[in-house]
Amino acid sequence: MGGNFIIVMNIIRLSILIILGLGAIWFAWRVFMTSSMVRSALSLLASMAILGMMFLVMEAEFLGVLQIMMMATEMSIMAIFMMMYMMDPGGMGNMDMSHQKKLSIGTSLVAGAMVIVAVSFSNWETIATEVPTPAKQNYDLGMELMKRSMMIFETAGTSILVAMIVSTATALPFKNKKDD
Amino acid sequence: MMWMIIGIGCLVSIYAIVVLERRLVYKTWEFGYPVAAFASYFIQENVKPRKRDKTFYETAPILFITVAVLAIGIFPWAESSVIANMATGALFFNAALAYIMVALVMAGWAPNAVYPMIGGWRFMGQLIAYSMPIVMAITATVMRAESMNMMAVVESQTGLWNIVYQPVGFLLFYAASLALTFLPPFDLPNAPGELEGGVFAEFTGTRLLIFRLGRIILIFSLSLGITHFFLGGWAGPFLPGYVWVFLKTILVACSFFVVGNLLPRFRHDHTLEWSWKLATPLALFNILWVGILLLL
Amino acid sequence: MSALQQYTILFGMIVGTLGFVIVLYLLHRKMVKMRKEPAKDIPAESGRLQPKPAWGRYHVHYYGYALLFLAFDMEMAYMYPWAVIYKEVGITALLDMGVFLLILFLGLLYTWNQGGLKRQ
Amino acid sequence: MIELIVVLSVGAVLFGIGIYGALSQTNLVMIMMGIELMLGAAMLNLVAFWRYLHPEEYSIQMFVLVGMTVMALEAAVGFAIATQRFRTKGSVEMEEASDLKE
Repeated sequence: MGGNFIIVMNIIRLSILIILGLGAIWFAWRVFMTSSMVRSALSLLASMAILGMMFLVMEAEFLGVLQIMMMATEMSIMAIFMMMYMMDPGGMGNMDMSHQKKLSIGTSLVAGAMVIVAVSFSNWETIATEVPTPAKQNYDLGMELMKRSMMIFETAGTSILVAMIVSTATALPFKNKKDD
Repeated sequence: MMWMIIGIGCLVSIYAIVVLERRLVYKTWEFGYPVAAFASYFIQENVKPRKRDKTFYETAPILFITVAVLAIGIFPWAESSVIANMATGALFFNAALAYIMVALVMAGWAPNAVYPMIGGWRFMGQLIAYSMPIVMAITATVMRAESMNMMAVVESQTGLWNIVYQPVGFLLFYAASLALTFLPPFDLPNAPGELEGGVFAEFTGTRLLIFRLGRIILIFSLSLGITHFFLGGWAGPFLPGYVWVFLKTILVACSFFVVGNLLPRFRHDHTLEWSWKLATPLALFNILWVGILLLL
Repeated sequence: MSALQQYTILFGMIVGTLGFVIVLYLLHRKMVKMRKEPAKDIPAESGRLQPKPAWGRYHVHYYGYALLFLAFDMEMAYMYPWAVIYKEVGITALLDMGVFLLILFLGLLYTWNQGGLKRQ
Repeated sequence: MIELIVVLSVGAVLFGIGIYGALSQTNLVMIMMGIELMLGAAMLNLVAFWRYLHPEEYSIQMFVLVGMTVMALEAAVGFAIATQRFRTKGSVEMEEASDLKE
């Protein structure tokens, strides 16, 4: 009875993964197929949130919830920047905003097909069936952060600082000393 | 049996919050007001604006109410009854509430009208303001509990509630939740009297009903959040745990309305300035404070 | 309860809310008839007609904050796992996170100094 | 085994769509959307490798965190560049940006 139950659970999980994956692909495709800017930003958000749900199905709880949360703010900020710079953000005029179509379709097809072929013909040795519980994952990730990956963590801090300084210095208008 | 009591308790406290809002904001006792308001929105016609974005127009109210309900799901009601005992509960609460902003931006964009759009982008600015304080305040409570699980957060407060342990964090979380539920003094996204209702201006009938209901549930879940993160959750003498949870939640919701009536409205750029120049350094200070207290 | 069961319960809550909304919409459609009147569906604009669609370019005055927020936001990805183990690791963790937050705070100070923290 | 292959294939298709977007769009912000899609696909693959091959290796989860950071930072710097180009040229179309070559 136990064996049957596990097999049924596996089939259900596989089908959920397939459905979520198809959803992510559909929304990712919609991003470039619409001329309304807020629509394409929010389609990207939907695609990324579905990726987060796939992380949850794969039992990486912290990463999944974090992905779902981060992308909400990031993609909405993307939407406001689109609003600021586009000629026609509502897509009322149905402008075509693409170029070098053949080249890009060809490249993407070749790249995707190569990866899929590589994935399906490589030899994945042993597949893990059990993963640590989410609470243990949080604990171990924290330990990893403090012990082995500490330099990575601090480097991430400095790169965030660099990005802040670069974006501030680039984006803001020049400060006029006389106005102060 | 237990779950029946909790479900009825939720409905009763949501009803009580609406009645008390009537009392505290408009100074009248109207015990039938929630039913009357529900019926009056329900029999309204659904007038839809002319050139709308159909998908967003339908999605926005549903997304709004869904995430407000989801945020309730992770909170414990008594020692052992919790709907979903997630190990990442505190972060999940945050993640669900980030989608309130997405729903409002959608609602602002969809009707192709000027007032809702300005309201939506304003709420986006408000998110940039309240997000950092709320996250850092939650982090400080997580530090004390050594776990992101809500049960652990509540259990860590036996003896000393977090409101005493980290008062700065409580103040920041309180102000941020006022901004998140866009109650006054942070009610710029739907600014009655300035933007004609802002993001809700073009929604009528059942969709507006869903928005109003979602807003009440949002206030309820935020009060529940304050109760669990800072006021000790189910802890309290004599009465059973869930009674304390509901009592504290209703009290916190009432204090929202009282505080909102006392303060003048903030302009959205002032909210941003105060948040980044004062609240974010204070939140960092709060984390340092908790860190030093924990090591002593 | 395992983690996957909890996600199932949360998903059930989503489905329940959706069901409630859909039932409400269906009841409304059955019970309330919409009367046809000309120009009922024009967006509200304080009595004047809209000259052009609202979906145009819009200057968001807080973009300085938005840029800062995008980068500053990432700090919490590292902060939550750190907070979980903070008490156990002790003073090392305090110093590590202190350095990290100090670095980020420098960025905030720089933006403040350059005038990013105001309405553009 | 089959779950791993399904997830990796989803990642591959997303990567392909990302390449298509990054190459074919003329607008800077849209190009960044393509890049974000590619990074998202990479993160999906990393999580799949963690789940099905090495559940005990937490450096993979660390890698995903770094990937998310890269995504946010790329967005911030990209928007800053877009703001500057919009201020000086009045548009963010990349076909008009050939003056950057000189």
